[in-house]
Amino acid sequence: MSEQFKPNIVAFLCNWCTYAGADLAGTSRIQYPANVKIIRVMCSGRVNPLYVVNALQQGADGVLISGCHPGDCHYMEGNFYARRRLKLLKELLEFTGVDPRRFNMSWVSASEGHKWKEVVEKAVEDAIAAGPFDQFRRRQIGW
Amino acid sequence: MTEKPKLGVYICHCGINIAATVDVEAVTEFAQSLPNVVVARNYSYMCSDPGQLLIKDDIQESGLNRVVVASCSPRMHEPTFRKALQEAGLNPYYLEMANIREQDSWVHQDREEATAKAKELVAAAVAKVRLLEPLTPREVDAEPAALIIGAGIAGIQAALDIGDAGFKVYLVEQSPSVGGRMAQLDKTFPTLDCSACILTPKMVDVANHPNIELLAYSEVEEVSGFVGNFDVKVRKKARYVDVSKCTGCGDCAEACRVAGRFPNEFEEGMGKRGAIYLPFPQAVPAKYTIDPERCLFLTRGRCGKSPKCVDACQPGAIDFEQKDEIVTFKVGAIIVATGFDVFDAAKKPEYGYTEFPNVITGLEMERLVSASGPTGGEILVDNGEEQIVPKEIAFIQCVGSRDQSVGNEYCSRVCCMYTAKQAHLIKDKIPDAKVKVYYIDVRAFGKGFEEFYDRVRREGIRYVRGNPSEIFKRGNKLIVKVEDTLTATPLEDEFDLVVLAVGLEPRADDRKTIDLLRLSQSPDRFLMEAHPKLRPVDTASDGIFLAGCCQGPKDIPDTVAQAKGAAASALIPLARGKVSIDAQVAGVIEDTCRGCGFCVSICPYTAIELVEINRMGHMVEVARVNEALCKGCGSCSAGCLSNSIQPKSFRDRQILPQIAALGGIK
Amino acid sequence: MSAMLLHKEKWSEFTGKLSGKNLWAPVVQGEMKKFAPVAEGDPVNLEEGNTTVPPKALLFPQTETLYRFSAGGEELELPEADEEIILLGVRPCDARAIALVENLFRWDFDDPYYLKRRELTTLIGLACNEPELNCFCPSVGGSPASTEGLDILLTDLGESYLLETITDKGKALAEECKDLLEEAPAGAVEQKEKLAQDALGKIKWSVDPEGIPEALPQLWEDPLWGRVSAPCLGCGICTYLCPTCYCFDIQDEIEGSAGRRCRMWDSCMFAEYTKHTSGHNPRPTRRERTRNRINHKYSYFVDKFGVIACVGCGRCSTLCPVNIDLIDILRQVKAAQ
Amino acid sequence: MDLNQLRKVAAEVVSRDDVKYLIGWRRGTFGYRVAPYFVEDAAGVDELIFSPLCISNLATYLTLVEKLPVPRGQEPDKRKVALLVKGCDSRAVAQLLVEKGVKREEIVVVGLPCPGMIDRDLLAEKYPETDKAAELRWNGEDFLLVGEGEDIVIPRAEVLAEKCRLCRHPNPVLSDITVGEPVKPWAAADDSGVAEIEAKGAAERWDYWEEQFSKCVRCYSCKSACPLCYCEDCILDRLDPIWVNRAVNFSENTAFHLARAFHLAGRCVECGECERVCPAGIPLGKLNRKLAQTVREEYGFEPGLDPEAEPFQASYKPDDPEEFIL
Repeated sequence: MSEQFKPNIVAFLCNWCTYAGADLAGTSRIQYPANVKIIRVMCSGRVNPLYVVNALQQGADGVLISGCHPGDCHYMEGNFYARRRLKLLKELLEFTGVDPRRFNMSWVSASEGHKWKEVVEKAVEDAIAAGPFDQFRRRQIGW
Repeated sequence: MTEKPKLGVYICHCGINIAATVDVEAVTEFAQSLPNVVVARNYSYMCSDPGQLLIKDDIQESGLNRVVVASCSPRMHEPTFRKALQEAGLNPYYLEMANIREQDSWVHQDREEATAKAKELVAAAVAKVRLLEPLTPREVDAEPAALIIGAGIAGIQAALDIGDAGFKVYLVEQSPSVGGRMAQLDKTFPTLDCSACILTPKMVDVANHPNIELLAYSEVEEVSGFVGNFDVKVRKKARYVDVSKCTGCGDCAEACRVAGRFPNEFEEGMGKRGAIYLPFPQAVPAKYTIDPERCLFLTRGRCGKSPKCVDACQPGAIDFEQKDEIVTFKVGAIIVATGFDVFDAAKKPEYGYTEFPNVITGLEMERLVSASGPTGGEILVDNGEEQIVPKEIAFIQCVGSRDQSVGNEYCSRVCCMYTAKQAHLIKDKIPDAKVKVYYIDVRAFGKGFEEFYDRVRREGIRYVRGNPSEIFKRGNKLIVKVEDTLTATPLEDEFDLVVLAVGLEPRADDRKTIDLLRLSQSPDRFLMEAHPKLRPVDTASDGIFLAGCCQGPKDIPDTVAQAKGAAASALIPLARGKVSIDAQVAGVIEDTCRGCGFCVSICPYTAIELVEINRMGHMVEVARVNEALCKGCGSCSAGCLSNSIQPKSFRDRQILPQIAALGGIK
Repeated sequence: MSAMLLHKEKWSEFTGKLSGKNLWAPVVQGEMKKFAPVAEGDPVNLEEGNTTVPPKALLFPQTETLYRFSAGGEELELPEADEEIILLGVRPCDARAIALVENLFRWDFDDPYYLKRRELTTLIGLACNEPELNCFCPSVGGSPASTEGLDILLTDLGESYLLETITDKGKALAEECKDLLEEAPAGAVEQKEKLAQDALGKIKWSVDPEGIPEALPQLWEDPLWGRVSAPCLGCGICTYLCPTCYCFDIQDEIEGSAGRRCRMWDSCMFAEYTKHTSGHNPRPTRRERTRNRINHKYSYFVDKFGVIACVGCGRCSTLCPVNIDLIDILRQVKAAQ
Repeated sequence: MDLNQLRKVAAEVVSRDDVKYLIGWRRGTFGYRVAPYFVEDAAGVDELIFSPLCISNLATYLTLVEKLPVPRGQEPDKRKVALLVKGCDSRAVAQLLVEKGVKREEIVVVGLPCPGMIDRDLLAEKYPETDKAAELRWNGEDFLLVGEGEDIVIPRAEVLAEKCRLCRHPNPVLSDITVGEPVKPWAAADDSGVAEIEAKGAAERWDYWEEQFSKCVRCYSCKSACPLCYCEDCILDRLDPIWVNRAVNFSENTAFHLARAFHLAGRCVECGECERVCPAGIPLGKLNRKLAQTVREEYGFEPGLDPEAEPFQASYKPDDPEEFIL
């Protein structure tokens, strides 16, 4: 099954660094797997950690959050808040038995098109290893 | 508000950029099936006039009230399509874009996968756009003044342009004099104009310009606010000289107990200065400065019976009590023109720069050939035994450029030409000199460059294609070990002088500027422009512009051109007198706000405060956003337990449906 | 009513036989006892009193899809008919509650969902020989061996169960199991009567509801409501876990362009229960909500259906985290009268 | 515990003009029950108790009591609320102060050093509850069940509540008046409950919580009883947007519990009320304590100790852990 399995990964990227980095990867024609679908937010600090829970519930097999490197946040501090909050969420998910490979977070700057590719590849690889996350699906609820 | 959403979805082919990988017909058909979608079309170039017209016509004829454009990155064309909506009478914020080029067709090859992904991205945009709200950008007054950081040729030119346009300029320069790197140069390529002759008048102009306030020997300490309304704090460092009294006569420098003891930065360490000094004779302002780290009185508390400079100074300008002074002001725009550092040749130990006094850098060569330089323009070098006039001279190109081993992948753009110029100047001064240039490629791409390169070669300068591997000493000669790659001949050539054509690097203190203004860096570590082609002088932050080599290596004409461009851009808010505040700011839902103040703690812009309101007869505190200060980052929102503070266009109720759509819920 | 005997050594066979017909019985899951499907040989817990969640949840599920719909679709998709279900080990109070609640679902409108399920359900009760600490069924018209609402009543006689069929449905089921049953010997019924009588004597709490339905409207503004509701946390324990509470909310759950309309338990103890769109809440505090809970059970329901909507199971008092005790409230009501 | 002294202090407090009422405990109606008790006048103090059964956290009522609309022309009642707090309860008060859930001038805090509380379920297993309200006392290290005939000594270890085994702050961290002598903090036990789960594999952990969350009936008692869950309009109840559907099933229950635990990360003071009140016996405290442990061990922060502290999730340090970031 895992050979067939194409995980669905929802990514939240900050507008200024990683989204721009992903655009750069595009401009540079860097090829990477098509499983990661991006939601643009202005700052990684905007990502409510409960989005991760929601994404997993609504059909994602993995979630990726990426923002500016520490110190490079366009809004000065947003990524620091994101880091603290998402660490807590990660701990909580792990504690409740969610495969830690379903959640990845990275710092990718606007110039790191290659790093973005690597991060995507890692997230996809991880999600494949973790397998489909059907147990938690809202959709799986029958009548 | 509760009008039923009527969506138009437009899928761009972008020529074949998208259409070659994404089945745009299939995506269009899919979009048509999504709820509330009234029109779905695809077109070769949505951003073109006819493309935009499609949208405008549909808005007017089919009564569309929401638009999704699936095309390139919103970072590229969001403003374009917003404008199209506006022109058709629709609120510009009723737009959502699906990035199916940079983040889909360009990064995937499998047509099926790329098409499937495009569908999901479109579905997510459709899910979000239905819930978007109309927004109106607000306008606030712009402060009719500009801050320019760095007074090299870029900063000087920008300051003059803005000042001439009639606006106040604060020109801040870290060192005691304006002029920057250009002041250190002798002649400029390819015209061989005297650098000082063309620069000095401009230096004087900035000092005398009624609209320009020159803050030399000063550093920007803090910048807050936003385009049109930056608050700036500058530290004017103490010169220990009262500039209103100093006449620039130089008696003090002569008298200084430690005169001539310290390397002069302006002369690249080849000349000497004392503790009180003028960096160079044409310095502007022509005021002396005491180096607090060198001055005996300032470091030890005493200097003989009394400091000699004090005794020598007739007008009594020396003031050891002087303190740093903090100046604050408001500006509407900022230009960063902080310049560059030259590559540190010590990082290429094989060239023996630190070992052999007759291995020098290009910039040192500039001082050596300059009539105002440490040798008065006479080319004299120390071969380890004696001062000689070198007869055999080598130039090595690309030192610290195009060199991954030192982390600089880029071409510094000026070294080929300054090498040719210096070779010419040597030939001029020492006609019997034999000059060889070791190069990888010669890049003579500018106006008059190729012609100049030809001329220099005709003058007998020999160009050898090869990247020297080592310089060592044999007798009193320097040996350059190199392979001539055109003839595949290993060579060991003898020289009296080797000039390393060092490249340009980002300034070591750029980090400070980056932190100060929240700028980004490109992969080459130079400051990053908003778009490499279309917004080369803008930064990602509105109202902050780049000029000169801080953005990347460039020659003087390019620097001046960019400075003029930055000045023109900075003048836009100044001349308009108003700036638009992005409408995508945070708003508070007061009914559910708990008044906990988490958002207040989080906000990096102090844009949120707690205010007391009457809630059913109880005075309670709730958060309130100052929209002029809010940048819409949304960090407050993710930290709000009751989700009562929400960035417009990025509300939870707008993002959660996106998540659902990407999760596969249509 | 006919009485038969089910020897305990036949128990496993008995449950095995019933398990083919979708058998549910009390099982212990951690600290919680609840009805769950059982197969032959699965442990069934008949020892200790009531399940935490009453068996009402099987007839009136906490979340129930009424129908599904999709945008632009003309047709509503209705749920498939449930299958038959046998509930084994239902306590008489819970069975009585099911009978009481039926009043509501048959009232101004026959609720097809509930009634269909009721029709498909066979209730096999178990008389309480050892009532629990907070039981007070006799005070509200029940008894430890009440048969109201049941199809079959079992009574533990030690070595065997006395099996009494109460309804035709019960008789039919007993008929199907007749090879596991034997004729009840003489005295078995008497023994059961005796156990029921003994059980009555073991019940600690009692309150005479006489006059309470009439008194409650008079005590509308009595300070007792402020007093008894002060510690209330406003949670849903007392109502969700009450066998006679049946309040529900109807919500649409949308997923993209499709969705379902569902009915789910609601609780009058929640602030949102009566909150209007305007923000106004006619029951703004826990005082009004507590008052409503008691009034509903002991006055409104009585007005409408002539019976108190409380079966004396004691769950609300036992499970309340802040010791809001129904008997205590009723006593205060009587005292205030 | 000298109840007379407590009652004397309480009488003084409730007699003050600027005090509306005092929230304490009184003996329950049966068994080992204890009820929160609102004392409005000095006459009411005789029923006040403080015993090893007073496990509930009264700080919850500071935000639970509804603020009714004030009729035009009238002033809201601005008198203070007094309450009795144990160590853990006082941490809830401190955290409420941090996040402005209450203001210092709105409350009078009567601190009670706490020698440890009894887990009612553990006690009832050994000595079943009866219809009589039992009296429990501290007896040196142990507890004493006051009988009609003779008293029974119950060893501390047998019935001590889990949160008390793990307690690091038995003495109130803030109070206006303290009744009784400070107790000597005992060595907090290792959190074996959390460690046990951490020792499991991911799949096993998932199965464990799947079973737990499946039991949830969404009565919201965990939310209601928590002194720090007090948004008037909880996002988990909202219909726009919907974070968690009202439907009760494993998926929604899990989302609900993850959100609840997450919202308490860096705020939870480990008073254990969520777990105590849960009728389904879901070990909710473990979720909270796991996060509290992370916050304590990896960030060196413990909420509810300093009413002036920066709210944990609304602050950061440049060198916060980030080993998990790619």
